[in-house]
Order: sequence, then structure tokens, then C-alpha cells
Amino acid sequence: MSVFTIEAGLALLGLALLLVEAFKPDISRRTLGLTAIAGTALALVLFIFAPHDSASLPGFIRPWHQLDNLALFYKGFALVITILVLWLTLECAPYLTRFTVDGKLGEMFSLPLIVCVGMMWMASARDLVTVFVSLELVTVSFYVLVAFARKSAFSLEAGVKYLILGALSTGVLVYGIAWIYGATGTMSFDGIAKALANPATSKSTALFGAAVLLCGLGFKVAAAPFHMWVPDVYQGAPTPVTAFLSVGSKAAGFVVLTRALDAFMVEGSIIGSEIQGFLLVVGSLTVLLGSLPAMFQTSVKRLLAYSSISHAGYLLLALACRESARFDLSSGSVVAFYLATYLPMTVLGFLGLGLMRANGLGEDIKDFAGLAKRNPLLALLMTISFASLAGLPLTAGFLGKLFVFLGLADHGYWGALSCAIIAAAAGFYYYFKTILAMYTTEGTDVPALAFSAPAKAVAGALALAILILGVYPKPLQNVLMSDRPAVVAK
Amino acid sequence: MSVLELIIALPLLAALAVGLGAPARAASLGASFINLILVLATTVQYWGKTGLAFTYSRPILENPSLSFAVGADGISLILALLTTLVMLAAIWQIEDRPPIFYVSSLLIGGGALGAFLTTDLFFIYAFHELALIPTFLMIALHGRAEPAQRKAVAWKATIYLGAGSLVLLAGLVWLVLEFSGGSKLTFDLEALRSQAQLNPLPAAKQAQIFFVLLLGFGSLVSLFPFHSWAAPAYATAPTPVAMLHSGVLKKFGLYGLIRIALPLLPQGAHVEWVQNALLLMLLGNILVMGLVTIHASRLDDTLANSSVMHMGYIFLGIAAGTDLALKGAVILMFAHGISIALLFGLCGRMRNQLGTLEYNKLGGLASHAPAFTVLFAFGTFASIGLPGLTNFAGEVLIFLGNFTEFKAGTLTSLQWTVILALWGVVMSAVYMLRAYRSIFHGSPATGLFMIDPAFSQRVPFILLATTLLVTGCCPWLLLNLMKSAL
Amino acid sequence: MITLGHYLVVSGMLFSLGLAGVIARRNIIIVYMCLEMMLSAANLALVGFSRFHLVHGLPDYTAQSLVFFTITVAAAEVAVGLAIIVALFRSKQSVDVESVTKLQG
Amino acid sequence: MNASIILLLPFFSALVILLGHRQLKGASVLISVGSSIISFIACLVLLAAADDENNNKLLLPFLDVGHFHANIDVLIDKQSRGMMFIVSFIGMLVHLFSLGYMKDDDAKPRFFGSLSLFMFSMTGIVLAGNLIMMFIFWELVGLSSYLLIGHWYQKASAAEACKKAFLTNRIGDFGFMIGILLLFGANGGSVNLDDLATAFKSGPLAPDAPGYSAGFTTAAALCIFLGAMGKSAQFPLHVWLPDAMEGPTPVSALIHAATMVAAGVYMLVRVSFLIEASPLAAEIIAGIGCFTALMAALMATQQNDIKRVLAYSTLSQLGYMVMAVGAVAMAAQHGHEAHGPNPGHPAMFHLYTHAFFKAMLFLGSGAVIYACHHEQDIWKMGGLRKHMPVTFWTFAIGTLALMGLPYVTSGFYSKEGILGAAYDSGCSILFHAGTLTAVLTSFYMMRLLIVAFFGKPRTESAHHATEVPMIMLLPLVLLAIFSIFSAWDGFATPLQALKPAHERPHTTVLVASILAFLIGTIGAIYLYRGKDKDPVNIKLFANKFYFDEMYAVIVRVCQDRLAWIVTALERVFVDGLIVRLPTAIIARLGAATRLLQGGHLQGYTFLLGGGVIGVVYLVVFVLPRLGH
Repeated sequence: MSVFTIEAGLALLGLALLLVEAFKPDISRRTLGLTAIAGTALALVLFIFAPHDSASLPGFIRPWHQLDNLALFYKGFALVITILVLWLTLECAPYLTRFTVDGKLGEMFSLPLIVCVGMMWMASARDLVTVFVSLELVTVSFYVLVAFARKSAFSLEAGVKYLILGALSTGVLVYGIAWIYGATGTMSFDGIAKALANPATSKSTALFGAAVLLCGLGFKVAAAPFHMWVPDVYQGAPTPVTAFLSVGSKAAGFVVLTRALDAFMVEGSIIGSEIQGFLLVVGSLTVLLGSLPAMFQTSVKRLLAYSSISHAGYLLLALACRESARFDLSSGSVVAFYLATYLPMTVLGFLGLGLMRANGLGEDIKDFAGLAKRNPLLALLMTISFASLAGLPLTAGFLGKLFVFLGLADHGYWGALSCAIIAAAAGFYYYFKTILAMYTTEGTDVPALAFSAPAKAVAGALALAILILGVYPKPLQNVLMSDRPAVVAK
Repeated sequence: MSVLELIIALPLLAALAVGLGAPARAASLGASFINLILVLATTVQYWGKTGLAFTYSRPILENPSLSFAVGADGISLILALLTTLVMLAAIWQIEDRPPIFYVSSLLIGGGALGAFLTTDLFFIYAFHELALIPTFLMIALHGRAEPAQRKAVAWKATIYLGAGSLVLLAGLVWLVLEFSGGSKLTFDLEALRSQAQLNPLPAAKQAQIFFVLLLGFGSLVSLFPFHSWAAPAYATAPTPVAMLHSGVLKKFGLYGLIRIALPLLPQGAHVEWVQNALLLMLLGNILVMGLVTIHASRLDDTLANSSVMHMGYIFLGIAAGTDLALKGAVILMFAHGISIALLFGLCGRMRNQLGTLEYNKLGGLASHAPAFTVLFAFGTFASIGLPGLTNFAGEVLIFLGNFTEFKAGTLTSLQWTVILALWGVVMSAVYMLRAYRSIFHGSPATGLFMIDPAFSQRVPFILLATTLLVTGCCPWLLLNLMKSAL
Repeated sequence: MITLGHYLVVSGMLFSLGLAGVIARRNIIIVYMCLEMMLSAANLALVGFSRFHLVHGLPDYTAQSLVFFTITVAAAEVAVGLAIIVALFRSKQSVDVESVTKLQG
Repeated sequence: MNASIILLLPFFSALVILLGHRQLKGASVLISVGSSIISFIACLVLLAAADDENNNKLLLPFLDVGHFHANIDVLIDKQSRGMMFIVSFIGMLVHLFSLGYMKDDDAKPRFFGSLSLFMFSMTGIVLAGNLIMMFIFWELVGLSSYLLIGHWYQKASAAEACKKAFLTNRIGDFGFMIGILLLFGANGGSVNLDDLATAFKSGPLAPDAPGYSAGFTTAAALCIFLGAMGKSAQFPLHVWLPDAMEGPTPVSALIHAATMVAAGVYMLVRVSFLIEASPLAAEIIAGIGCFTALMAALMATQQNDIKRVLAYSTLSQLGYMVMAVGAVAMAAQHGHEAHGPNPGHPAMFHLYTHAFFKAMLFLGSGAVIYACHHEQDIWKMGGLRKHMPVTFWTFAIGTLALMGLPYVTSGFYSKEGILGAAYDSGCSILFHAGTLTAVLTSFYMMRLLIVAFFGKPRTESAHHATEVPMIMLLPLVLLAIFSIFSAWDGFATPLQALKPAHERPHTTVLVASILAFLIGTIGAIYLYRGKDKDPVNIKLFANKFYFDEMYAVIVRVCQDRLAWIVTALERVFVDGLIVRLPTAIIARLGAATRLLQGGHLQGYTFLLGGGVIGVVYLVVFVLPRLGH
């Protein structure tokens, strides 16, 4: 069974669930949720054992799809995050249903499957058309998901903002695609790379197109100055959706960005150095604009949103460091590594938030006060998550940052490195603020918190993953670094 | 598998066990006691050897090449000994406290051991950070001040040490980039060192990197002017944390300079602008902080500031960079660690019993608590630099080390600094004796009641005091561990 | 003779107008219309480029295929978007952009 | 072997007593006294041993790094053997005396432990074969002195006095250490006394060596001298010694009169090669010694506390010895090399005689104080001659020895030796001032004797005074014998205290000595016979030239005020510039960036649109031109 078939099957499952939910209103959300999880898990298993080369794809799709390591990695990534999000939704359901119109969560279980498929296709995309279509599949589904808790003013507001700004970015993206096409005469990444390596191609047209296109993609990955939507939307959206957005959507954005940059910054590209400059400027700006305002946040959810902006900045900076002659640290693998480590820590953070919410607590830092007393395990797990987000050594988060720093220093991008360091320092501050709150003992006459065994298991597994990756990253690197055929056609 | 791995793992595992509900005191004491025995046995085994021993390496990443590599030479063993001694004492002196006190002490100790006994830059750095976190948390959560104030203090320390660590990280990254041979980045200290010997950098560049490292390591050691976190943090920190951080963890920065910066950048410290900057900063430590300490009116302030001040002498040893001075610096690190831990431990007891540390409210305690007084006197005179206690040996070697290259009639800036720094020895006598006099001498102040701790509670302090005496009378015990030239 | 330049200028004007409208208008429905205009501008540019990029004497239809996708996507967006806007109107009795300013900072 | 017994026995005694006195109880006293007796015996054996020159040998390792060694190695020669005899003999007697004097003290074990510690450290100084070792024990005697002065720490004055003593000595040690460092550096890493002597004679530090620097030699000599100034209480570091009398009287006798304070002189004699190498340093040393001698003598004339009189007299005599060191060096530079086999140093000789009679005087005063129920004011005594005959006679002998009763007492010979050295130095001021000091010495000592022992008892406690017990009298008698005979050749030679030889017969000096004795004595008898209160009243002398007050101001201004200012500056600038300013900047920036996030959709679209335009401008127009 080819990977494409699995994806198609997953999409069908999503549609089927949608229909079932619509026509069989008395079906319990538990059944729906478990079906979705089981389906995705099955897809994951099948995906692992499916043939992993482009030749296995059906012929009609082969011009637009590819199965390189990057694609495979992100596909797996998408499946995992989808399972986690579905499960988180189920865990938060009692609380979420208070804000939905009919007290149901039907689409919350079907749309993530569709999003997942969109992300998986994005990972394989070989040309801009596929990118656009799968990206929009994801985005449009997210419009629904973000605004899902319609009775909550926050969710609705987040939905509206995401809708308008998302649509605006779509417009920019398409316009950029148009100009890239105009400059290179092709939509496929290989063709673009070839054309850009050709000195005869009009440089300013290509630059204009690339710039506009990158603006559009920048919006998806929350790069400054296109990041304003992130805090508002993340804060307003239901927590599982926020987790999905911050991990899944961002990862998808980055895989596209990686592919686009592979083409734009191909060996001998006429616009390579400008794009690199763009990445450095935007990356530095992003880490700062993500970190500095975060220091003043009182809501943990919003804080995580800012933190996710700042992480996007590090990733952009990593992308700016293309392969250097001296050290074989390709930016693509660094980004993949960073995202792989980013997954457990972010999901764990949002999981904690969701569990707090499910227990009727708020999302403010002050609601975290005394958590260590109320539920030591949760506090410990959250500590691990935040420590990793802050980039403390012996957690997975440190390695990712270290690679970014190494890359920047290797290329001699001192300005960007300083920005990254300032942002990391600010990061210490706001993550520690939260950690500190959890262990504060004042005013902790509140009752103990309990959460379900599966929640414990999942959270524990994530925390363990963070710690293990932090001290023994070799397996992950082995997965990522087995020689990926460069997406360049000479 | 190397015994060093066991030494590193034991406290961390014990911390985990206590966290999961094992009996806190028994587990922590047991682990730290076994650890002390292990380190002592390792030291005995190392006796007479030179170079790195007990090495073992487990690769964890191929590119950049990272591995969990352990190894110890004389310096690391001396510091490991310091760590285990102070850890045992710090844990032992905890009384009626929640398990988090034990956990944090074990984590700080384990982190410090990890930093001292691994030979991969990545883990050296990482273990140090691991030890820092409980420090902050404990200051913020269980500090001896109003919640708002102790949080402010903890934040200050966090910002300083966090920023310092990041600067340090930048410096280490720079080192790694400069000295990684071949196409792979490596964090292995030995590999970097051999590369540094093969292809030394030009002196100007060495100076730049050294300076970055100096700032990074320096702010961890409260090098002037990056010191203002230290005094409030130590004064506020719960006793075991103050003991462990000021006694052990702070030595990490110095250890790093001696172990990492100096061997890789042998000329870096001696380029004129770097050296002058370092000398100015360390004079700031000694003279400015000496005066600030004299001004202090509470025991915890005095101890905290004095601990900042004494770092200046160790930096002086590093600035000189001669064999004699560096060995002196290592001995002084050991000595200062033991003595300040002793003093902070006793200070904590006093605060518990008396509720105040203001000099003008204290007096005449020697009549009430003679044994306590004797123990405190050990700490006092050690930090004054009295011969027969370890600090003296370290200080005198540092001073001598600065004079090994000397031409009659001309003093270098280094040597002028030594002369100024010697005045600091006078100052430290002034404030320590003032403190001693106002606490223990005179007629007992009214309303103060303090009795000697029971013998079992005296043990940790006796352990530290005995160490000071033994290594003070026989500093060659420590010097024999550092036979090869540094 | 109408050249590629003409198409691009018109498309650019359309795009700019759309953007200006998105920024300046306060009614979300109109903002949404302006967004559609921007998509149309992109479509126009695509078609223009496609028409003047001849492959074997014929226009390059890859770009035009994207145009169809764009139109479809725009339709989907409108469907979802209008639903959300309606929900907004229901809850706030307003479709003014200033009615959603709770999330900030 | 012998040396190690002498050195280590008191060390272990001190260690055992200080650490285990609660368990040992009374036994600690026995341990301490026993160790002092054994040390004395070992010392006698040492005296009898054959004289192998310069046996500078390793006793214990201490510091050993590469080519550098600073170990506990002992130098046993005539000087150290003689000094060792003084230390162990007086030490033993003081131990015995203390058995009686401290009988009722609760903290006896602590006292005896500290005394043993002192014996250990003093022995170390005497035997030191290198400067580092000397410095080590130098500091340790400081510690034991601190502990003993502060024995009655409950008394505020004692607590202050011990602190003052330690700190003042620290200032001296500051110089000493610099001196050691300079010599260490210049001599290529060796601070061995033998090596240094060779280096100054014919090695790298000799005047004819290449790179010789007279300034350096002077600086090194003066730095080392600063150490001696602290320990031997020379002006301006003399202020601690009178205050040190807050300690128990036996301590004053042993440490602050006979041995420790003389360590400075001993050390100067040990490094006389250095002082002889620098004329300027020699002159300064002689000058300071001379000034101290005169100044302290003037102060002594107006003191009313029996121990303070003796303390100032000690100061004055120490000044004498220091002056002798300088004078001898000056004389050596003028070519007046001492003649004869093993010429003795006048300073050492005076140290030797002074040790006996001054220890005796202090112990005598201790007996008086003990008998008068801790009354120390001489104007509240009187008539003790009849109540305490043995004490009186021994005290009188000591007084006469200190005054220098011609031809009978040891003090006469040694003082004459010093005046002779001053005379030989070629600087007449030294000689005149020395003679004047001798006059004053006779005067104030006679005053003391008359006021305390003659006349009628002026208070109840003096009236009821009785003779002290045997154990206290024995040391007094023994010391009195030594006060008379110690300068006689039959005594001095086996004790290795060598009389200085003069180049010329000193008729002038002889006459001056005798005249000084007579004038001082007669003056005192004339003024003080039968008086009930002091007929002379010179505030300046009584208040010790207001040195304490001056120093208090200096400390307050230079140290405490400066500390206050520096602390304030540190808080404002360092903390402000390094912490608060960057924090404030980052906080402002953070607050500013938050403004971008106003929550208004229009604002966001504007930023987004503006961002697109900005990025396009950047990428299309700015970056290409930078040629990045």
C-alpha cells in the first residue's frame, strides 16, 4: 500500500466521520474520538511499514509528489501530532463542549484528520500548486477549528482574526507564486531552482516574487512582522487547536519553507544572498518580537504563543545557515531536528494547560500557583516542558538551540547570534516565571488536582522523550541525517 | 563504565528516589556518604598519577560529535572531593525541612560533580545548568526573606547567571568552531586541546575568545562588576543552597577557566588588554568588595560579600597563569569552598536559633556555645588566610606564582596588583574579626539564647573544619594530585 | 498592443486596491470582498504570465490550473468565512472590525 | 629529631587540649605543662649538641611545586639555639606560674591550650629556615596572641584589644609578605635564608651583580621590616602592645614581653644581610627604633597601671633592640665589622637579657595583682614590700636589671652594648636619644618600685595582700637569678647568647650608661618618695601622645567612611549600570513591542500590509545593493 493511498484513506475517514456526525447525532463523542484516533494510529502504523520511495507512488501523482526523507519525517510528524491533538481534544471535551453551539464536538474529530492529510501532502509537494492547495486545505480547516468554541467570545474573535489575516496572507502567497512563475516560467521547485541558477533569469522579478511569496509563507510560520495574529489566535482558540496550530501548522509551514528555500538558495542562485539576508533580518526580528513581549504576559497560553513566535525565529535563523563548507550541519536537518524536539515540549505544555482547563482552572500564571502541591507530577512534567522550551541543557530544547547557535557562529552572523542570545535570555525569564509560580507555596489551600491515567501516560511519555532526546539525540539524528537527496536539479 | 559515572549518577538517582517518595534524609545522607567514599577511593587510586584518568566515553551524537565522556585529573578530583564533602555537610545539617531541600541539595551536588568530572564541553555546560536551576528555585521559594524580596533576589541571580551562561555558551561555541578539526564539530575537550596544540590561534584572536569566556565564566563566579547577584542571593538562600552554591557551584566558572580557557588559549590571558581588564576586574573584587564587606552590618551580608571578594584572589592566580599560581588557585578554590560552606552552615544555624544576624544585636555567644564558637573560628581564620588552614596555602602560592618572573627594580602590572591585593588580606581580617568580635566576644546580649548543637549536628561542621586543618597543615596532599604542570 | 506589462500593472493595481481596502475598511464583509479582490489580482497575474509564457507555441497551462484552484479555494474560504462572520454578527450584533478587540497585549 | 620534638610536642598538646578539653578536663593542664617541660629538656639537649654549621634540613613537607619548595625546615645555629633556650625556659616558667595564677579560672584548658599553641608557633619562628615558614609561624603566634589576649573575651576591652593586636599585626604582615615576594622573585624562587644570604653576598642580589637595584634592596628590606614593626610594636604600629595587657599577666610576661614581641628583632637579625645591603633601610630602621624607644619611655613615665608601665617599657626596650639592628647595619656599612670569633649581635644580646628580667617583672606584677585581688593601679598599692617580701626582692632585682645597675645586672651589659652600637653607627642622634631613653627608663622604673612597694598601703586590698604561693614564687626566683647572672660569660656562653664585641673601648658609652642610671634613679626618688598621688602631670604622655585617638579618626575616615561611599557607589553604579539599566531597556523594549499587539484587526492588517511592502523594499532594493 503506497503512502499516498494511506493519505487518501485518512482523508476519506475524515469525511466519513464528518458525515456520521452530521447524520447520526446521537453517536457519542467518545466513539467518534476513539475512531479518529484509531484511524490515525492505524495510518501511522501502515505508514511506517509502507514502501518509502517515490517509485511506490501511483503514477498520476508522481509529478507532484515525492517521498524523500524530509517528506517522510514530516508525514510521520503530522500523524503523531494529529493523534496527540485528537486525544487532547477528548481529554478536554467536558470543558470544550460548554462553548460549542450544540454541546457537540463532531468536527473537532474529523477536521484534524483532513488537516493531517493536508500537512502530509504539503510535505511531499514538488511544486507550488500542490503547496498552495494543501496549504489552503490546512488553513481553511483551521478557520473552522479556531472558531469552534463559538460561544466563547475569545474563540470567535480568534476565528475572525485568523480568517481575515489568513485570507490576506493567502492573497499575498498567490500573488507571490504568480510572480515567481513569471520570473522562472515554472511552478515546480526543481524548475525554479534550475531557472534561478541561470544568470539569464530576471533578478528583480525573481526577487520580487520570492519576497512576496516568503511574506505569505512567513505568515504561516509566524515570522515577524507577520506574526501579530499568533498571540491572539493562539490564546482564543480551544487549547487542542492551539497545540495543533503551534506544532502542526508551523511544522507544515516550515517544510514548505525548506523546500522553497532549497530552490531559492540553490547553488549559484542569483537571489541566494538576498534571500539569506532576508532570513537573517526576519529571523532576528522574530526572535526578539517573540521573546520581548512574552516577558510581560500573564496568561500562560498567550505566553506560549509568543514563545512559539520566538521558536519560529530560531528556525528561520537555522534556515539562513545553509550548508557551510566546514561543518556538515545542513539547515534542513537542523530545522527538522528542532521541530522534532519542539513537538514534545509544546504539546506537553499545551497538554498541561488543557488538563488545568479541564479541571476548571484558568490559564493565567497565577492559576499555576501552588501546582506543585496540588499535583506534583503535573508540576514536574510542566517544569520539564518549560525547561526544554527555555532551552536548558539536558533537555531536547537545548540541542536545537545549540545547533542554531553553532550554525550562526560558524557563518559569522554575529548580529543575528546576539539577537538569538538576547531572546534566549528573555526566554529564561518568562519560562522561569511560570515554573516559579508552580512551586510557590503561598495561598495553596486549594484542593488537589487529579487527572486520568492515559493523560499521565501520554504526558509522562512526552516528558521522557524530552529528556531522552536531550541526552541521547543520536537515534533522532540517524533518522534525520541519512543522506537526503538534495532537491536541486543541476 | 567508569567509576566516575557512578559518582555522577548517584546523587541524581538519589534525588529522583527522594522525589518519588523515598525517605528523604536517609536516602540523601546515604548517597552522599557513599559518594564521598567513592571519591576518596578514586583519589587514592589516582595518587601519584598524572594526566586524565578513569576515562570513558559514550557517543550520543555523531554530528556535531557529542559524547558523554568522563575523566578526571587532579583538579577535577580535588573539586569532586570538595563537592562531596560540602554536599554531605550540607545535607547533614538540614533539620526538619521538606524533602525539596534534600532533592535540591542532591541536584546541585550531582550537577557540580557532573560538571567537574565530564570532559565534553556539552556536558560540562549542561551539568552546571542543571545545578543552577534548583538554586534559583530554592532561593525564590524557601529564601530567608519576604516572598516579594526573595523572588526579586532570585530573579536577579537568574538574570545574571542566565545571561552569563549564554555568553559562556557563545564563547564555548566559538571555541568549538575554531578548534574542531576535520569536517565535524566536536565538543570533546581532549580533541579540542590537541587541535589547539597543533594549530594555535593567533594571539589577538585568542584574546578575543578568552575575553568572551572570561565574561561568561566570570559572571558565574561573581567577577566584578558582574557580582551584584551574589551577595543578596547567598544572604537569602536557604542554608544548604548557600553552602553548596557558594562553596561548590561557584567554583565551576574558575574550573572552566583553568580547564578550558587556559589550555586552549594559552596566550589569550596574557595579551595586554585582556590581562589589564582582568586585573582591573579582580581588583574590583578584592578592594571594592572588601570595602563593601567592611560596611556590612549583618553576618550573612558579610559572608556573602566576602565570598565575592575572595574570588578575586583565585582570578589573580588565573591571571598570572604560572604553574605555581594555578595550583594555588585550585587549592584556594578547594579551601574557599570548604570554609565558606562551613561559615554559611553555621550562619544558618545561628539564624534559626537567634532569629537575627545583626551585629549590634548579637554578642557574647562564646559563653553560651563554645563548640559552635570554635567551629566558627575555624571558618573565620580560614577566610582570613591563617597558615595551618588551607586558604593560606592557596593564597601564598598564588602570590608567589605572580612573582616567579621578576626583575629586580621593575614591577609588572601583575605584581602591582598582587601588592594591592595583599591589602585585601588586611581588609578580610578587619571584617571577619569585627564579625567574630561582635558575635562571640563581649558580654552576652540580653534576650539571646543559643546553645551548642548536639554532637550529631556538629558532625558536618567538624568534617569541614577537620578538612581545613588537615589540608591546611599538609597542602602537599592536594599538590601531589596535581603533579604535572598546569 | 497589450503586453504582459499591461496585465501586470492592472493586476498590481487590483492587488494594491484590495490591500488598501483590507486595511482601511471597517466592515468585515467589505474587508472580505477586498480580500477576494486580491486573489483576483493574483489570478490575473497568473493568467497574464501564463499567456505570455509559451511552451511549444501554446500558453503554459500549469499556471492556469493554479488559477482554477485559487478560485475553488476562494469559494471554500468564503463559505467558511461567511459562516464565521455570521456567527460573529449573531453574538455581537455587529460586523465592525472594532468589535473584536478583546484579545490584545 | 630534637627539633621536631620541640616543634611538634606543643602542637599536639595544643590540638589535643583545644579539641578535647571538655573530655580531658584537668588533664589538659598537665599535658600543657608537661609538654613545656619536655620541650625545655629537649632544648637543653639541643644546646649541648655539637655545632654543625648551617644544618638547614627538612622537617616536614609543606608546599612542593616543581622547583619551588617551601617546607618546614629547621635552621639550627647559635642564634636559634639561644633563642630557643629563652623561649622554652621562660615558657616553662610561665606555664608553672600560670598553674597558680589561673587556678580559679573556668577556662583553664583553653588558656593552657592557647599557651601550647603559642609555644609551637614561637618555636617555629625560631627554627624557621626559610621566610615562608617564618611567615607561617609569624601568623600563628599572632593567632595565639589573639586567643590569649582575648582570654577574658567577655570584657569588651579584652575583646577589642585582641582584635586590635591581630589587625595591627596584619598590617605588618602585609609588608612582610610583599618583602618575601620581592625576595622570592629576585632570588629566582628561593626564600631559604641560607640561599638568600649567599645571594646577597655573592649571588644575583649582590651589589656587583648585573641588574643590581639599590631601590629594590631598600624596598625589600623596608617591607620585611614592616613585618617586624608589627610584631615588635614599633612606631607607628605600636598601639596594640599596651592594650594587649588585657590578657592574663603570665601571657603578658611570656608573649608580650619576653618572646613574641622580640620575634621581630630576631627576624631582623636573621635577615641582617638584607639590611646591611641597604644603607637607607638601615638608617630608617635605626631611626624608627630610636624614636619608638624614646617615645615609649616618655609615655611610661606617666602610666599608673602597673602592667602598662611595664608594657611601655617593653615598647621602649624593643625600640632599643630595633635601633641596635639598624645601628649595627650602619656600622657594618661604615666598615666597622665586628671582630672576634662568633661576634654576638647587641640586639640579640639585649633580647636575651631583657627576656629574663622583663618576664620576671611581668610575673612579679602578676603576683602583685593576684595578691591585691586584681588591682592594677599602682596608686592603690603601696607598702607591699612588707607583705610580699619575696616578690618585692625579685621585683627589685628585675627593676634594677632593667634600669641597668652598673656591673651587677645583666641589663647593664646589654644596654651598654646597644649604646655602643649606636655610638659606632656614626650617627650621634642615635646615641644621644638612646642615652636619654636610658635616663627615662631608670626614672619610670624607680617610680614604679617606689609607688607600689614603698610607703604605706593606700587601699584595703593592698593592706590585705599576702605572699603568693610557692608555685608562683619559684619562677620569680629563677628568673631573678637569671636577671643578674645571664650576662656573665659563664652563663651566656653555654646558652649561646654571645656578648657583642666592640671595636673600641667605649669610655663615653660606659660613663653615659652609669650617669643615665644615676640621674634617672635620683630623679625618681626625689620626686616620688612618700607621695600619695602623682606630683607630675603631663597629659600628653599620660594619653600616649593621643595615638589611639588619631588612629580611631583615621580608621573612621579612611576605612569606614570610604567603605560607606564605595558601598553606595557600588549599589548605584555597578548595580545600576550592569543590572538595572539593561533590564530597564529590555523592559521598555518589551513594553513597546507589546503595543504592536493592540488587538485591533485593522492594526494587524496594516502591519501585515506594511510588512509586505517593507520586506519587498528590503529584499528588492536594499539587500542587493549591500551585495550581502
